[in-house]
Amino acid sequence: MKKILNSPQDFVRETVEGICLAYQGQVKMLNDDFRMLVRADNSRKKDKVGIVTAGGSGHLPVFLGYVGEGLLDGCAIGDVFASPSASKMADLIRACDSGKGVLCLYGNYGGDKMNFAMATEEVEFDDIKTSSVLVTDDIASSEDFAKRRGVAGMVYAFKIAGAAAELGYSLEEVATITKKALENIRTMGVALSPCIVPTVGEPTFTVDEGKMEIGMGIHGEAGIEIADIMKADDLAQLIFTKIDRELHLKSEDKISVLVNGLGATPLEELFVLYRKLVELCKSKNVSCVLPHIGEYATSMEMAGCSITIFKLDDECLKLLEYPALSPFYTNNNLF
Amino acid sequence: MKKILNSPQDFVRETVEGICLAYQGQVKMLNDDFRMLVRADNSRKKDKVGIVTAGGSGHLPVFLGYVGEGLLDGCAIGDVFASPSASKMADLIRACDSGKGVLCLYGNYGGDKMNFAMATEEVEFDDIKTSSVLVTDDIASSEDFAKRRGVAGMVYAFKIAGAAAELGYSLEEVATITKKALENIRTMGVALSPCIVPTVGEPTFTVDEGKMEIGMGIHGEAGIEIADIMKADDLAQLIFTKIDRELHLKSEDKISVLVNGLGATPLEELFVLYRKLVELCKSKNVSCVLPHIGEYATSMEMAGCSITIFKLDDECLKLLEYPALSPFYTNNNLF
Amino acid sequence: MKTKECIQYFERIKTEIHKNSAKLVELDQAFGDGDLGISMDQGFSSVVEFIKSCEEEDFGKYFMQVSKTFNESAPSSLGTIISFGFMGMAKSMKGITDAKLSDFQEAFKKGLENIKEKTGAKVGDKTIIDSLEPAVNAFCGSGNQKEALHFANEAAKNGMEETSKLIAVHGRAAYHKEKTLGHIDGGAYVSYIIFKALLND
Amino acid sequence: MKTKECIQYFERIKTEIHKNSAKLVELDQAFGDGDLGISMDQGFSSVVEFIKSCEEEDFGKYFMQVSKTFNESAPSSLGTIISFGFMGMAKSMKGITDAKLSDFQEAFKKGLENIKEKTGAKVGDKTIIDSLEPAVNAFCGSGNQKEALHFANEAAKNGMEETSKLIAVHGRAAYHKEKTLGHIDGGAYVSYIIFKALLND
Ligand SMILES: Nc1ncnc2c1ncn2[C@@H]1O[C@H](COP(=O)(O)OP(=O)(O)O)[C@@H](O)[C@H]1O
Ligand SMILES: Nc1ncnc2c1ncn2[C@@H]1O[C@H](COP(=O)(O)OP(=O)(O)O)[C@@H](O)[C@H]1O
Ligand SMILES: [Mg+2]
Ligand SMILES: [Mg+2]
Ligand SMILES: [Mg+2]
Ligand SMILES: [Mg+2]
Repeated sequence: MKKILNSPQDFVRETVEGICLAYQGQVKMLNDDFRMLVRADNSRKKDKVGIVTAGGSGHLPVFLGYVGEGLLDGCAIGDVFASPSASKMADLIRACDSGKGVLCLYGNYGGDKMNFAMATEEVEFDDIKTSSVLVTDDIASSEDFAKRRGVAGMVYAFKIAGAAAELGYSLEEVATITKKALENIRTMGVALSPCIVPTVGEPTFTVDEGKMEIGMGIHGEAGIEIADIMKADDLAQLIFTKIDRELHLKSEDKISVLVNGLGATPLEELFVLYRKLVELCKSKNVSCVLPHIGEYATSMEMAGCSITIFKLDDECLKLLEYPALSPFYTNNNLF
Repeated sequence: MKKILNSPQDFVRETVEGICLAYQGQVKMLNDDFRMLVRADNSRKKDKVGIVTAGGSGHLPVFLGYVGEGLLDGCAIGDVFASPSASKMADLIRACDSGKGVLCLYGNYGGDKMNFAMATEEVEFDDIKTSSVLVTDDIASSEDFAKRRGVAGMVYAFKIAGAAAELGYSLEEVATITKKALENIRTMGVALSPCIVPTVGEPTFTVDEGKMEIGMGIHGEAGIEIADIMKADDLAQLIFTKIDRELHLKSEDKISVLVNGLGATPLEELFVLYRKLVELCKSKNVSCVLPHIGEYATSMEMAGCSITIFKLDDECLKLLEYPALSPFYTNNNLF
Repeated sequence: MKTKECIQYFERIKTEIHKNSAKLVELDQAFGDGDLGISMDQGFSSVVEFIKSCEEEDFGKYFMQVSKTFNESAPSSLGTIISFGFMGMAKSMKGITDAKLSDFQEAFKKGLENIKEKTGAKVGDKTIIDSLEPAVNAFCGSGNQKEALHFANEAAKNGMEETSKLIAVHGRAAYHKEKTLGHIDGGAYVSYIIFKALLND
Repeated sequence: MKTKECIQYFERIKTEIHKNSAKLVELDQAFGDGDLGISMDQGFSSVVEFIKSCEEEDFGKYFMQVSKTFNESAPSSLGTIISFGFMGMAKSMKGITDAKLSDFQEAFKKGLENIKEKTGAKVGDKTIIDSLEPAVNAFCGSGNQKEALHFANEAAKNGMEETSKLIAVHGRAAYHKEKTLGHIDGGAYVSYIIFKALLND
């Protein structure tokens, strides 16, 4: 296991401690518990809808990295690739409510869903309004939109919800615009090599030399098919076509593209993909704005990438451009 | 070869084309040549000292990623891990001179050095003043400071030089403060797995399972020793001690730490290292400000990391904090 | 029966789960993420740890705390599903300090109901329900504890085995649809282990 | 001799370099980055490509363009060092359109000098100089071209072989210090190949 860590059991705690030491002015643990992260100014919080998420560790900058201005108010994390418990989520929701309610925005995974169900039921007793929006952007995971997994597209969802809340949208309005955004967000990825959950110590799956797994999930969930490694341009074309089949991009549409590295794939390669995507868009007279290219949602040291396309209307574009600032994310240098 | 690219020969060009398409408003090729990148506003450039660098591809965000406000004015790149030619450097220097001269700031590698020597001689004919500062921060590469390789510490050097130029320092002053900064910057790294130069197609070195190479260079130059993979805390301690032996950190000193991922190492692990480094600093009453944790200087898909320590005086701290903005780097979300 | 007397039952479940941990990992690896053995191990050992020092006499509050403890240490899908079960039991046993068999039978029903309500899963969906529902029904079919557990055990086993003929529609396994045919569901196997441990034959 | 007649010499060097490309990679891999065969291949084939369509008759301007072409396509350490060599030759042959042996002898000396000035390397440092300097000296030791090239070839070979007794102090190999003993320097080997190709025995 080629990892730099102390004991696998301490990995998540030590990661969060490192983050809190690095960005003291910006984030902190809630109740000194490393499983919940909130903004450093959480105690004098703004009069706005709270936005929280939760999920497994091992995906930095997802989830912790998006706690910040114009983004998330808080985040609960579990062990690597595992949900946190309902009580952490409930504590987090309480801490992020300013009276206007809290949006629970998270990926469509069994553990996270069940725990959020338990947590939201729990905070109801305290008269905290919540609304839940599930991210289901991974087109490779199911034909049925509602059954799809949430992957990198959640970064756009965090951005939209965070900006809407900042702009004073009500809980219902934040939920509505986030859902509308998600209806126009699609992702598909490929994995080239596995990753290792520290407590397991060995890869939970393999991808043979010369092969790539198309549509593999960010925890190694099986994809659509195992194919020979293809050229970057062919891969971009393949994913673009699959996504376009659902988003129906047409002349004069505006999109934002997220070319996301899963962990071990060099940044250079992501730009080779982006180059082709722009070419494909040009041929349809679709314009690309505010691209996000880099590691936004990882699976530790997995090699591979995902491509997310976000079809923008005026409202979503405005929200995407709205300032956002966390130690791991800002859009002020992207345009 | 688990890479997402088209032909290895087109890799660098297509990467740069992708970057230029993504960040049109910010950077562009010089003379439509993908081997030279300048700021988009290069034609109406500010009356200030120009800062340029050059080096091999495969290290993103180094070098291209640091062309931006308060950073570099231009950058020339060669093939993966290879210097660009002198004529590109010369064209770049000419394009980045506003009459106040140009600082050539680059890593201490044979090819880059020889080519810059040829280029600066060439632009002398055009009466362009240049000054050259070599980055030699890798303590593992030689006992002799002047013979050391330049690695991740060059990111701090770019930041300092860029800010100084922006603040109106003269060429001599920019060179002096950058050298002073570099005297207080030290780096050491470890590699856990190799990387593959696309045109070569297979790893040029190997690191056995369970082993790490301490002090390995960013192109796979042999390190000090091959050791068993150690705990993160021990690794942090080892590197901190080696660096401290040269920087002589003492009570009330201020430092900035750059924990840099080489490519395949998850962000989580870098924070585990940072956590320990802060602990080590606390025990010496040294304070850590403005940490840089992430992938700042990579070797494609190499697994491993480097730790850079920058001992700050008031001037360097001010310059480090000075705003900087490129598509790949900003410090406005770091404090 | 007092709350204190529950320890032996939980101990038995914990031991049996631990023995089968590798088997559960294997079952979950087929179409899930392979953590089932680990999370169940964690969940039940934390519960045993907790109840050893728990002085609560009210079965309602007792199971509520068991539910929380289990969820805290095993917040995976099945971990949370089982916590929903304990929560249902807690609601049903509120105020009871000396429980009869019929109290437990009622509690098991309520636990099952809560799980079904929260997950939306029903018999035939290839989940823990396929073993749990027949087991709970069988458990309620006798006034004699030994016999009730014996029936439950058998029903749990049959239900578990039946899952190999089903297609998954919930959880990670649902992504694999028809491919899940011929494989036993890990959650159903957990239910089988629990009833086997309770019977302690 | 006219500039046009240089083509055959460059063709021979290009061919010989190409034949030895794997050998050069191997030598450079020991203590360098292993690109020597590739960059030399690129450099000399670009030069051959270029001079085929080059109408320049002034040897000074001709070698200046050769230097630029070589550096553009092979901007590695040794590529740039060789470009410095061509540049020295260019300065020495400015204005000459019909070159005699003595002109070339002078040009080789100036090329060597320029390399030494720019790199700071000298004989004994385990670089190309260890083969190039004795070769250039030998080349200047006869008024007969065939004989001059023969001497040069021998000196280049000896100098190349001698590098295995030396410790590297320049370039990437310098990081390895004593470990470089026993290995032949890749740059010196390139010099040997060049003179071997020029002799064309
Ligand atoms: N929606 C659901 N309803 C009922 N049972 C479910 C549901 N989702 C998962 N399960 C059960 O949980 C088991 C998987 O549990 P677990 O390994 O904890 O899931 P994960 O690791 O995906 O969170 C399945 O075998 C199935 O029996
Ligand atoms: N400073 C120097 N002076 C003279 N020769 C040098 C110097 N540095 C390198 N060389 C020569 O160049 C050869 C390596 O060339 P090359 O592979 O192009 O280097 P790199 O790949 O490191 O840029 C060495 O074998 C040596 O002969
Ligand atoms: Mg799981
Ligand atoms: Mg090289
Ligand atoms: Mg599982
Ligand atoms: Mg080399």
